[in-house]
Amino acid sequence: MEVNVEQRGGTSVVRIAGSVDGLTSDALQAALHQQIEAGATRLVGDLSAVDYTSSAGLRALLGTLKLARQRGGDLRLAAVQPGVLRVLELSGFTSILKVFPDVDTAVESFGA
Amino acid sequence: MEVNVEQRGGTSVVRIAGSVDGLTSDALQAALHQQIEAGATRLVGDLSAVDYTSSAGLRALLGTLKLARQRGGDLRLAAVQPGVLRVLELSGFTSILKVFPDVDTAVESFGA
Amino acid sequence: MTDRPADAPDAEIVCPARPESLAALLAFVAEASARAGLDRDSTFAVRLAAEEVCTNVIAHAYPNGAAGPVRLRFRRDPAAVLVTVEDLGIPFDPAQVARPAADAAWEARPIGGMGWHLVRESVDEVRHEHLPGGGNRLTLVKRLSPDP
Amino acid sequence: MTDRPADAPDAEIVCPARPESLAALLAFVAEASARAGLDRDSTFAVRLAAEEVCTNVIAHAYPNGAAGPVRLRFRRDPAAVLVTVEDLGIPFDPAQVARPAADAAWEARPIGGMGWHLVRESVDEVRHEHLPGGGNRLTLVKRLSPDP
Ligand SMILES: Nc1ncnc2c1ncn2[C@@H]1O[C@H](COP(=O)(O)OP(=O)(O)O)[C@@H](O)[C@H]1O
Ligand SMILES: Nc1ncnc2c1ncn2[C@@H]1O[C@H](COP(=O)(O)OP(=O)(O)O)[C@@H](O)[C@H]1O
Repeated sequence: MEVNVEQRGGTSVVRIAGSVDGLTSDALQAALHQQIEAGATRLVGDLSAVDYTSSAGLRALLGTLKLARQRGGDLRLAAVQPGVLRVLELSGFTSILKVFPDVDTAVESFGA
Repeated sequence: MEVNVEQRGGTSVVRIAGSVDGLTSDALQAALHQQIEAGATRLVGDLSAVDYTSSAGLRALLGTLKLARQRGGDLRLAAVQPGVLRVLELSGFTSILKVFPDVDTAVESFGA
Repeated sequence: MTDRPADAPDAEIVCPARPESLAALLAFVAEASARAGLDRDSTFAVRLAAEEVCTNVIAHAYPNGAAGPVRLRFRRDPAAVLVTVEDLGIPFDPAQVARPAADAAWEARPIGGMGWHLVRESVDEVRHEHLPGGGNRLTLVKRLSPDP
Repeated sequence: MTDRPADAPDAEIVCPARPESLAALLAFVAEASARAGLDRDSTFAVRLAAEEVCTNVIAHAYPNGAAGPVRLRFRRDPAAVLVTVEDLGIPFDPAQVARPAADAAWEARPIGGMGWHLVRESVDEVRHEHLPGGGNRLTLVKRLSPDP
């Protein structure tokens, strides 16, 4: 898994590539929380290149979502691939997380 | 394994802690080569907290030694613990690598 | 635990139920799925169910002291893949795990507790047996759609 | 490959001969050594020999295509530890590996080639057998000094 962060106005676009599983979810969570600790509480997760997630990935996303919202921001997702989207749906995450078709729309949703 | 670098005059003291094995040697080699690429070719490896090395660690050390010397510097070791020292001796590394009892002596050996 | 079948010497993995073993377990499942020619959806489903079950064995099967083994077998039948996960740990029947609430607001949503739910949604059947000498055997059955 | 002994169900590990499996193999050896009560020097020696042998099986045993299994067993006898490493790969007799030159100047010193030398120096005996169906069994014997 690889994580890259790009600033787009007041929003951090976190591009994740590869598999989010029990081997990689701690690194993802650390990268996401680091953004929030640095004050970037508006996060867009670009999941276009994520081919897999397990419940370990869900933990990282939910932990980040909670922290971001507690600080007045949010975590929103973009370009989620079908297999990963199914995991989000099965676990009820699509009812609490906003999912956008692409990164631009997700960034704009913050009203930049 | 953890790697920390501290600058002492013109010398980089690389403190390594833990086990250098097939799981960690790439990270060690990357940290050492990064120093050299950044121009710090005088390296002291502080091995006081290294409890284990396999041939994977020897590869990282020899690769670093060669690169440092080709750039006019050197890699010297300090405070090598008995088990690790035995591996260095068995593999003939003590005939090409300078080993010092402690970090200060190793740093001074560069004639700082 | 029984013998691995003589005709598939590389279709099992046995390792300590420790976090350090997870990479080996996942690599084994990935390789076995590729070798069995699973399509993308089945590969995802089997990987997910296997990861969740292995993670749970690693986290929960040996609460007291040193980790015992986890043994995973992968079998491709004509119409299904069977993944068997055995441990020698405390009795654990997944039928007892309640379905997590997935309708709480974000503030109240617990972090975790989704693993077994995902297993059940990913595969078609989950069988549980208590092993005679102690321990558990879980069999995950993923039915394969016939080639179009 | 034979069965694991019935009295030591967690004294073996079988996993794909792939880099992802190294962490599990090393964790297994560490845990088995601790459980067997080895002293520091023997723990180091067994770990080193096992790592070198496993790394070699991962790198060399299956040169053509998909990785087959590596199986490691750890047995503590009263006076020795026996570590057995089996693969189903190409025939490999370590007696054929030449002792590396350890006297070249640094410029000429090859990077690598030390693994088998360290194995031989770490343990007291190395046995090699070709397995009947193909593959290799290496047995590493580390004699233990009697308690003082
Ligand atoms: N192999 C096991 N042995 C014992 N208990 C288990 C095992 N697997 C799961 N459990 C129990 O079932 C619960 C639910 O598991 P799961 O749905 O995967 O969620 P989580 O692991 O995130 O809590 C665990 O918290 C644990 O108490
Ligand atoms: N399990 C094995 N199967 C086949 N060949 C092997 C095996 N182990 C070692 N070898 C061969 O023996 C050589 C020497 O091994 P070793 O001393 O560990 O050094 P290195 O692996 O660094 O080359 C290897 O380069 C390889 O050609």
